[in-house]
Order: sequence, then structure tokens, then C-alpha cells
Amino acid sequence: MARAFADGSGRDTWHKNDGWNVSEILTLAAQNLLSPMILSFALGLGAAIARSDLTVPEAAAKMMSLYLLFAIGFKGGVAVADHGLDGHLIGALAGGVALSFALPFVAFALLRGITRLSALDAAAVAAHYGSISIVTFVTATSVLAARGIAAEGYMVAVAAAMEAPAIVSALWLVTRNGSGNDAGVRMDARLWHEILLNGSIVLLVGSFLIGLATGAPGMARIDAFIVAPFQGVLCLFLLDMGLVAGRGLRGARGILDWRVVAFGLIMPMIGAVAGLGVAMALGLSTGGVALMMVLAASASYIAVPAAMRVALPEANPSIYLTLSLGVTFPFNLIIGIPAYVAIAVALTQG
Amino acid sequence: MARAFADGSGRDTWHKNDGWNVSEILTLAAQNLLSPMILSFALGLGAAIARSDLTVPEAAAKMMSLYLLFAIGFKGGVAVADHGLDGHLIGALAGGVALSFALPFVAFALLRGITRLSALDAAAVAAHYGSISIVTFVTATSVLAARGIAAEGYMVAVAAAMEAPAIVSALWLVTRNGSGNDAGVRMDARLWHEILLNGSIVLLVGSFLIGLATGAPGMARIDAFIVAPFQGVLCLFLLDMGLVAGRGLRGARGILDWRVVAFGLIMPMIGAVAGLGVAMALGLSTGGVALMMVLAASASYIAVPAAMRVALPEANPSIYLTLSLGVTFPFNLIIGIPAYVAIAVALTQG
Amino acid sequence: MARAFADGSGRDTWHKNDGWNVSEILTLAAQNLLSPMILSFALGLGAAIARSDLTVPEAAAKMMSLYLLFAIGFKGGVAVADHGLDGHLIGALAGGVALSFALPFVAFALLRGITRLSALDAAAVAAHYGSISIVTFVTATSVLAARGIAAEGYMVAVAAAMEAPAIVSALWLVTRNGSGNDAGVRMDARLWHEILLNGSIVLLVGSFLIGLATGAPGMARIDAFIVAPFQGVLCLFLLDMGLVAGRGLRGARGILDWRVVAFGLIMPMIGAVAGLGVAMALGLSTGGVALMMVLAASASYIAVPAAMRVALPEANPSIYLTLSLGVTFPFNLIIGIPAYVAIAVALTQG
Amino acid sequence: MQTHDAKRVEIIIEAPMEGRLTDALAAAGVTGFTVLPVLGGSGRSGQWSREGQVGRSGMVAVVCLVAPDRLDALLEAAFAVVQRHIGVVSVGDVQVIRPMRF
Amino acid sequence: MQTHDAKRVEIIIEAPMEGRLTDALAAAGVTGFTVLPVLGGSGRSGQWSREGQVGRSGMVAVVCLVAPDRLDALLEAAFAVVQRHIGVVSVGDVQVIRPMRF
Amino acid sequence: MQTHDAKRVEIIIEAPMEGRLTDALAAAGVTGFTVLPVLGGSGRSGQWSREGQVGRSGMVAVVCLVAPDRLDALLEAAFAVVQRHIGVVSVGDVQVIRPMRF
Ligand SMILES: Nc1ncnc2c1ncn2[C@@H]1O[C@H](COP(=O)(O)O)[C@@H](O)[C@H]1O
Ligand SMILES: Nc1ncnc2c1ncn2[C@@H]1O[C@H](COP(=O)(O)O)[C@@H](O)[C@H]1O
Ligand SMILES: Nc1ncnc2c1ncn2[C@@H]1O[C@H](COP(=O)(O)O)[C@@H](O)[C@H]1O
Ligand code: NA
Ligand code: NA
Ligand code: NA
Repeated sequence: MARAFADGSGRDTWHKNDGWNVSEILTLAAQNLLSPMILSFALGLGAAIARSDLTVPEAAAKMMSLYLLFAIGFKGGVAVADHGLDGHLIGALAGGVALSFALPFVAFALLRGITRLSALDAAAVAAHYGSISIVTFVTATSVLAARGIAAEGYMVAVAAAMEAPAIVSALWLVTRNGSGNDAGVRMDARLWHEILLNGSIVLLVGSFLIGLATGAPGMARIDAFIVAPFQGVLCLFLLDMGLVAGRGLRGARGILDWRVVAFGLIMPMIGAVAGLGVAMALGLSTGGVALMMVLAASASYIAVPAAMRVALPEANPSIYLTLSLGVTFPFNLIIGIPAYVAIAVALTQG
Repeated sequence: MARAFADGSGRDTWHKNDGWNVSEILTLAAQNLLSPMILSFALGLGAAIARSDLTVPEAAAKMMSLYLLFAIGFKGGVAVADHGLDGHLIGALAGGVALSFALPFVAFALLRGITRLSALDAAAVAAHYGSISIVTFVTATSVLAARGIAAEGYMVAVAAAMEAPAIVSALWLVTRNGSGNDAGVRMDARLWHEILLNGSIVLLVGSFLIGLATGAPGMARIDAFIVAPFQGVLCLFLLDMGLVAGRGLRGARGILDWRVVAFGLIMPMIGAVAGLGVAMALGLSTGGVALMMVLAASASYIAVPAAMRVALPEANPSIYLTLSLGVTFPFNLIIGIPAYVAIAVALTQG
Repeated sequence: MARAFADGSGRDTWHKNDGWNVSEILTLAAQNLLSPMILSFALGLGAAIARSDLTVPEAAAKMMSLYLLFAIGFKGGVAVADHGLDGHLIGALAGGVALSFALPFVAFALLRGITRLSALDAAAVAAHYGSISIVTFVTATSVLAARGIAAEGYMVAVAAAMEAPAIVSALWLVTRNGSGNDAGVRMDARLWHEILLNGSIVLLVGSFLIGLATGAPGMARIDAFIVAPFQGVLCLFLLDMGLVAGRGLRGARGILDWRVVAFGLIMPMIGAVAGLGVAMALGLSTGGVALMMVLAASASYIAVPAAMRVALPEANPSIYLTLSLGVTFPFNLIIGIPAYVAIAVALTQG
Repeated sequence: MQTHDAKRVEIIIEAPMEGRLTDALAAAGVTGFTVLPVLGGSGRSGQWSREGQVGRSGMVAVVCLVAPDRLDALLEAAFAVVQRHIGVVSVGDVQVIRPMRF
Repeated sequence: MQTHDAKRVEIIIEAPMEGRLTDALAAAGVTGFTVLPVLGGSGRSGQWSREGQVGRSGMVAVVCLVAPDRLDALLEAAFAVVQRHIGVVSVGDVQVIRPMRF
Repeated sequence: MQTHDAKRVEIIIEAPMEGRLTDALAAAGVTGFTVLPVLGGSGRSGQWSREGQVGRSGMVAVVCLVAPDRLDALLEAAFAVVQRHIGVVSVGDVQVIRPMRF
């Protein structure tokens, strides 16, 4: 299954691990830091903080995310078509959904414990950390591909399944800590429909199924589009992510105190550990373990914020967006992913 | 000329036909159904009908169509430069223009016969079926390429030539069935200028000439852009077409009765047969016959609707857009193209 | 350093020059004229002048320019990483900055001498000719790549360094020829910040540094995105440049008299000669000499116009935009670049 | 040229609420409106810009022309949707040339 | 601050008619106008949205500030273009700070 | 429904001046505004269109709803920025449903 997410560039080299040592981790971290993706993100971050007028047009950013979702979903489907379903699919889906349901409770408790956020804001933030960041996931797959580490193709399906459950938990938390009806939950069938048929979920699952149906022959027809340029597109997309994160941070001065920022750094580690436990229990491959850690550690900034605006309009969007996009996303991108991969390698191949 | 529209992916295999049988047609239909393009269209269609908020930004959709027009025109021009003009160019152009002029009369008669549409709406619809759908044409070329079937490169010029004449016939029909001056034809030099210098015609013809002028060396410089990723871009574009068609169908409930829908399914077959006749009479190659059938069978949804809004403002756009985009386009994509190709193969190589 | 800007298409052939003759120059000019890039520009120009409604969406044009800036900067950085810095970097930067400072004075004197432009308009125009056109630069690099001629990778840094200084000179010219305080210079720290952290400068320098940091391994990960499709994207971008230039010319009838147009043709030659002198004095490579000529000969149409709107609002934008985009840009693209390359080859390899 | 009194209602609201707003308008019998894009803005909840928006879906401006007697129904409907959300509603007097449309 | 009376005319019209409308305005001596994009809307001919538009060219909003005495000329010109097409025209009273412009 | 008097100020200005304008507004205590995109337009400095813009950054429309007593401060601030630039400023009377916002 080594080709699951291999980027087909023919430069993949199976990274043999006999034993493991710190220097190697550092080398990998450095290597990760020096990847064009990370540096593009840093460039965007720096440009925004320096108030450069560099911007990526909204339509272009949207299109790049459609491309990434389509490509990652399709590749996952083809991988499953090529290598067949090992028995773990159901388990992985169930595990991912469970994590998405459970993590908001952890996040909520932690926020109420160490920060001064209101129950409402804490619940809104918690929803983001139960859900996932697909770009973090995509970046992780390209890191794995670059190192020739295999991953289950169906992890994209797991990613899709983890987007929504966290929202339920968060809304339940709000109703329980009911902060007066004027700030009550605004939840209706229509919102559920919007969440579950959210564009990114539909495209991810849809392209996964297309890849599954067309398999290798389908891949042969479009790989020059979805495989070869993939990492380059990811660079420009991360450049834009950096710009948006930087602008968010600039605008959020004073909104986030150090406690809240601390949460944004601690929570992904907690999530990663939880993801690690679930993945090991399921007996996923090295790459699968790493990706499950990434999913659990990452925080949503697309599906969940939109849902929160509708369901919890009184919650302050600056808090959850800045935390998710300005703190946790960069943390996972720069430190988290290489660490999660290293740990996954150590524990599954050690 | 086998490479005329070959997608250069090196996976083309000249499909040898000694004899022909139903099972093969079915296999091909299935194979066509399982192509990433068709499935992407289906995904978009399903997403829109399920009211997902999945959307492709307008600017991105516009850019993809510019890319497809440029690529298809350029490839056609290079093909002609490589293989020279066989004597049929003039004949093919004349035949295409004649079809574009003639088909609206057939469509109009059919509509007045089987539907309850007013003369005005019927004429507006008729204009669309005389003209062509370039995306249907593009999809057909990639189906031919995948099967290694050659086509005359200048068919893109024929496509461009077929866009406008149908409008003349439709306006003539309106004036003849003159339904009161308040709903008379609004035709002026300016509109002619807009139609004939319509962006898609200019880009198609222009890139055809560029390909003709630069030939193989020009192709060598940009094939990595216009050949390799072509089918992948087509997937995302068809995804958007599916979304637009689905939204149209959703909004058009009640606007189209079954008679009108029936027209949208019968008319392409009539067009295809007419195209077949003309192409066989001209003695085009297998691919050329298939493409002429596709052009005659397809209905415009860009150039003609805009012209109709100006020339026949009282005609209801929902009718012609839904018919062309929501009924005939999917029909041609899913059933039409493989059938036309199969027939062309059977009759030219049988 | 032969691959510095090679487009990796594997079609580069080192063009051996033993001796030099006119017929060869003509062949090259013709070859340049028949490149898909130039013809795409011509197509856009023609379409706009013929009032076709062909347009490239603003977001798409912006995205293509981001792509070109990122790719050119990254390639330059990788080239430096591969081949190391020869001693000329500092010299080249200094020379470029000096040219950018000096050329506006030449342009201003020439304009006041041969045209009837006011001191204000003359100064605004002068700023554009001291600064540079990055697309002209990009096109020149792809011409060099197609001929397998090497260039110093750090020329992109020189290009970035040449954007701003010309503005200082122009504003100094205005204050000196002070045309009443109502039309005085509006210069503040904020504008300096905007100019120096202008998006295109930041992206160009940033991607140059990224390429420098990641070197060949980084290139290996994204070359399928930034190298292979480069010339194709450039075609579509030049198509749009042609459309914009054509629309500008159409709207500018009467604004530019023949004297002003003459300036738009003479000034680039003066700039090219100045650039040649500096480059030869610095002992740059053949490609480096050609690119320095191109930079000195080209006129800005992005960074400087925006700065002029803020600093010299009374200066007429139609004049400097039409001159830069409608006269000098096409001149450099069609006649200038091949001539500058031919001269550079003749003088450095003769 | 003969014109008719009407009210021009301009509602600036978060994009995720657009569908709910227009549905509420339709329910209140207001079937005519136009939606315009918004690039950015500033208010009590701070400044924002659309550029490179990821995660923040921005806002839209909904313009409604209605007959004066329909105004209250419209405002009731709109306010029910807008009240708990950021955004603004303004009403101006205008003349229209096609009364039958309202 | 000293201001001057003017009329603000807002014309929402199909994109394919924009050029004809602005030409008609120019012919009527109205040389100042601004065109704004429209995302979508709803009216007697149903609801539409710009997203992923293929084949439907959508609408635009044309805003004109004119001196009151120019209003009728403008409306005549606009109406001649708009009458047979979908769209709306509204006129409001405004103050402007630069009379010379109108 | 109970509403409150307010002024709707619409400033159409060159994009490069947007930041300076909004800063000036903020300095004048006007913290609420919305920025809308502009596709094109025509005025004394000729006609322009946004399509495929390279080098011409186009314009934007800034809409401000303010309490009547804040109008002069706003206009002073806006005019200081706009005066030497192309663009237009208009002021209309409107009713708003949320007085506390101004
Ligand atoms: N006074 C105002 N004038 C115009 N637009 C406003 C005003 N106040 C708020 N807005 C718009 O409504 C959005 C949300 O405002 P707020 O709810 O005050 O944060 C802002 O981003 C602006 O786009
Ligand atoms: N009452 C209205 N208020 C605002 N915009 C309207 C109104 N009626 C129609 N429109 C706009 O004009 C377009 C066509 O309207 P109609 O001609 O009624 O189908 C709609 O899609 C809206 O964008
Ligand atoms: N009378 C007007 N009504 C609406 N917009 C205008 C008017 N005059 C000018 N504009 C806008 O302001 C821009 C610059 O106008 P001007 O400074 O007259 O060239 C134009 O491109 C229009 O977008
Ligand atoms: Na998570
Ligand atoms: Na047809
Ligand atoms: Na220069």
C-alpha cells in the first residue's frame, strides 16, 4: 500500500527505520521547516504581519481548496480501489467519529479551567477542536508522501466523518450550561442539512467515491492534473493561509490573552495523543496512525465557524477563528506534523 | 492523423475494430459512465439537487472555460499544421453552417408540434439547438483521445462556425410568426457584432490560428500546460456544470412539462442523425463523423442565451437554459457521446 | 549555470554562436514572433481593439500573476542555491538601483523636450520608465530558456530592487518643478510602506528566498507545478495583457499624440543601452546582460501607477498607463526582447 | 416621467444568514430583492476584509424595493432574522417607475 | 459642510444590456455613473444566483448621481432600454459635495 | 416598527485610497462602514472597467450609516481624503432600526 498517498513524482524513497534517534527527529524537523510549503506559509504570515498588500483573490483561494479536496479525495479512493479495504475502515470511521464527539468535552473543560472565556465562547471554541482541518490533513499526506510512508486511502473518508459530530457536542454543552434564552442555541433541520451537506464534505466524499469507482484507469487519465502539481498548488494555498492567519493575528491583538493562546498549543497535543491511542488500538499503518493524530490535533476553520455563526451568533468569531487559524494551524504545520509522523514511525516501526 | 486530439498521455491505444457487437457498445457505455469526467458531472448534479452549498467561484469557472477553449483550439490548429489540410475543410465548414441554419426549423416545428410553448419561446429554444455546446465537443474529443480515435483538427473551426447561424434562423422564425410588435425582434448591428465577436468564438478561432502558426514547436513549449492536465481540468469544469445544471433543474420545477423534456431528449438524436448524414457525405474520418454528430446534437448555453436576452427579451430564459443545460447536456454527456462514437466507428470502420 | 532559468522541458539546446549574422537575427525575430506567447498577446490585443467581449476574470489574472511571480522568484533562488553566488550579486543590485534612480531624469528631460506634457505628467511617466515590468522580465527569461541561454538566478532580486527607486526620483522632479501646492506631492511614511512592501515585491523576494533555502530538493517537489506549465500560463496571462492593453489604446484615442508615442518607443531603447552598459561593466553572463537590458527598457504598470495615484493624484493615469502598457510593453515584447538577446549574445559570445 | 413612491431597504448581513433572510422575506410576501457582494467593513465587532477569506464567509448587502405599505411586514421579517446577528438595516424613500412590481 | 441637491438613480439590469444602457445615458448627457456587481436576486422571473454561472450572465447595478433637472432625461433614456427587460429602477434624493460634477 | 433617523453616506473612491479613507473615518469617530466592490464606471476622467484589470486598481464604494449629528464630522474627514482624487460623495436620509449602533 506504499503508494496510497505517494505523489507519484517518482522521488519517493521508502524510509527504512532500524532504530530511532533524536538527531534524526531534529533533521526531519529541519527538513520539514525547509519545505517550500512551510516556507510559503511563513512568507504569507510575515507579509500579513508586515501589512504588505499581498493578497490572494478570494475566488482563487476557493478554487485551490476545491482542487486540494478533489485531489486528496480522489487519490484516497484510488488507493482503496488499488489495495482493497483492509478490515479497519469501519473501525477507523467509528474511532474518528468518537474522537470528534469526545474532544469538545475535553476542550471545554480545559478552556473553563485555564481561561476566562464564557461558557458560550468556550463551547464554540471546543467545537472547532473536535472537528478537523483538511489543509493540515492534506499537508500531512504530502509530508508522508515525500518520505514514502504509506497510509490507508480511506483516511480521507475518516476526515470527512469527523467534521460534524463535534458541533453536536458543543451545542449540547451550551444548552446544558444554558446562558439565558437570548443567547440560546439556534439549531434547526436546515442547519443540520447545511452542516452535513457542507461543500467540503460533499466534495471530499464525492471525489473519494469517484476515485474508488474509476481506480487506476481513472487515475491514469487525470494524474497529470491531481498528482504532479499537487504540492505546488499546496504552496500557493498555504501562502494564502499564512496571509489570512497573519491578518487574523494582527486584528486579534488584545482579544486573546496568553491563557487562550496556551490552550491553542496544548489542545492539539492532547488531541494527537487521543488520536494516537485510537489509531494504535485499531492497528492502523504508520501513515494511518500519523494521519489520525493529525486529524484529532487539528481544528476546523471552515465548516465549524460558519455553523457557529448560525447556531451561536453571540459567540465571538474573532476568538475561535484566531485560535484555530492563527495559533493551532501554524503549530500543527510547523511542529505538530513532523512530531506526529516521527512518533507514529517510532511506535509502529520501532 | 491519429494524434490529432490524442491527449499525449502516452496511454492512447489505437482501438482496432474488426467487426462490431452490442456487448462492446455496452462495455464502452459503462466505461464512459465510469470516467472521472462523467462522475464529476454526476457529483455536481447530485450536490446541487441535494441543496449542498458546494459551489465553484464564477471567476474560476470562467477561467477553466477559457483554458478549455484555448487548449482545444490550439490542439486543433497544431493537428492541422502537423497533418495538413485534407480537402474537406471547406466542405466541413459549409456543412456545419448549413446544419446550424437548418436545425432550428426542425426544432421549431417539433416544439410547436409536441409542446405548448409559444412561438416566441419555441424560436428561442430552437436557436439553442441549431448552435453548439463547446463543452460537449471538448468532452467528446477527450473520449476519442482516450480511445485513440483520430479526428480532423479543423473540427474546432467547424464548431466555431456553427455557433451563430442558428440565431438568424430563430429570429427569422419570430418575425414570420410575428407575435405583436411589443414582443418583436430586437436585432441591431451591435448585437451582430456581439454575437460574431463573442469571446468564446474569438478565443477558439484565435487559438486555432495560433496552433496552426506555431505547430509542433509551439506545442512542445506549452503541451505540459494544455495537454497533460486537460482531462483533470475538464473534471472540475464538469463538476461545476453539474452544479449549475442541478440548480437549474431545481429552480425549474413546474416550468418544464414532460413534453418539453421529451423534446430535449429527442432533438439531440435528430441533430446527431443530421450531423451523421452531412459528415458521411463529406467523407470525414471516424473521429470527424463522431464530432460532427456531437456538434449537431448539442445545444448552446452561453453564446445563444445572451443573444436571446437582448434580441428576444420576452422569451423565458428558464425554459431554454434548463432544457439545454439540464436535459440535453447531460443526455449527450452520458448517453449521446458514447453512442455517437460507437455509431461513427461502426459506419466508418465496419 | 546553463539551467538557471531553463524550463526543464528537456528541449533546451545550447545555442552555439561562432560568428553572428543578420539573417540569424531575423530568423530569431520571426521565431519569437511565432511563439505562442507573442501570438496570444496579439490575439488579446486584436480582440480588444475589435471590441470583442472576450475577458479574463480579474481574480484569474491576479492569480496568474501571483503564479508567475512565485515561479520566477523560486527558480531564481534555486538557481543561486545550485550555482552559488558569483561575486556580482551586490554589483548587479547596485547597478539596477542606480539605473532605476537615473532613468527617470533621462525620461523627464526627453518628455519635456519632445512632448507637450506638463511637468507633473512628465514626472509621473518618468517614474514608470525608471521602474520595471516584471512580465516583460518573465517573458524574456522564457525566451532565454527556450534558447538554452544561462542567466544569473539573482536577476529576479535585481528586478525587485529596481521597482521603487524611480518613484523617489520622479517625486523629487515634481517638487523641484513645483507646480503650485494644490498639485503638490502627497508623500508620507504610509505610502513608502505601501511601495516597499508592495505585494509583487514581497512575493518575488520571498519566493526567491524560499528557492534559495530549499534548493534542488525543494524544486524537485514542486517543479511539475512551477516549471512544466510555466510557458502555458504565460500564454494565457499575455492574452489578458493584450486585452487590457488593447482596451487601454481604444480608450486613449486622442490622449496620446505622436510625440508621446514616439517617447514610448525611444525610451526603452535608451534604457536598454543604459542597461547594457551597466551589465557589461559588471561582467554579467549573456543572459544576465539581456535581462538587465530588459529591466532597464521596461516600464512599470502595477506598482508605480498605484503609487502615482496616491502621490500625484492630479497626474493623468490614462497617459502613463497607456504609454507603459499600450506602447512600450508591446514594443519590448515583440521587438525589444529578441533584439536585446541578440545584442547580448553578440557582445558576450561574439 | 410618472413615478411611484416606494421604500428602499438595505440589509447588510452575514453571508451564512442570507438564505434564511431571503426565505423570511418571501414568507412575508416580499418576492423582489437583489443581493450585492460586500468586500469588507467595520462595526462594533471590529474590521474585516474579504480578501483571501478562509473560514470567515463575509457579508452581503440585500436591497429590497417595496411599496410603503409593505414596509412593516418586511422589517418585522428581516429583524427576526437579523436581530441576534451582526449587520445593519436601513430604509430610504425612493421613487420607482414600475409600480406593478411591488 | 455645504452640499447640493442631487438625485441618486439606481438601475438594476441584466448584464448583457449594460453597454446599451450606459450608451443611452451618455447620449442623454449623463456621463457619470458607477457599475456595481450583483450576486443574485429574485423577482417576478424567479430567483437566480451568480455562483458558478454558466450561460446566465446575471445582472449589474448602475448608480447615477445627477442634478435634479437632468433626472427626466435620464429616466427617459434608461426606461427606453430597460422597459422590455427584467430589472428595476429607483430614484432617491441625496446631497452631494461637488456640484460641478453633475 | 420603531425606527431612527440616520444619514447614509456613499463614497465612491479609488481603491488605493480606501485605507486612508477608512482611517480618516475612524479618526473622526465613524467606526461603522461597509465597502462594496465596483465593476466600472464613467466620469470626468473617462470610462473604465474592472475586467482583466492590470495596473488600474479600480474603485470601491464605501457606505456609512451615521447619526445625523455625526454627518459633518464624517464629511469633513472624507472630503479631506477625497478632494484631490477622482470619485464622488453622496448623502441620503434613511431610517435605521438599531440606533445604538451609531
Ligand atoms: N454604521 C454602519 N454603516 C455601514 N455599515 C455598517 C455600519 N455598522 C456596521 N456595518 C456593517 O455591518 C458589519 C457588522 O457590524 P457590527 O455588527 O457593528 O460589527 C460591519 O462589518 C459592516 O460591514
Ligand atoms: N423589488 C425589488 N427589489 C430589489 N430588486 C429587485 C426587485 N424586483 C426585482 N429586482 C431585481 O431585478 C431582477 C429581475 O426582476 P424581475 O424582472 O422582477 O424578474 C431580480 O432578479 C432582482 O435582482
Ligand atoms: N455622477 C456620477 N454618478 C455615479 N458615479 C459617478 C459619477 N461621477 C463619477 N462617478 C464615479 O467616480 C469615478 C470617477 O469619476 P470622475 O472623478 O468624474 O472621473 C467614475 O469612474 C465613477 O465610478
Ligand atoms: Na480535531
Ligand atoms: Na446543435
Ligand atoms: Na525600466
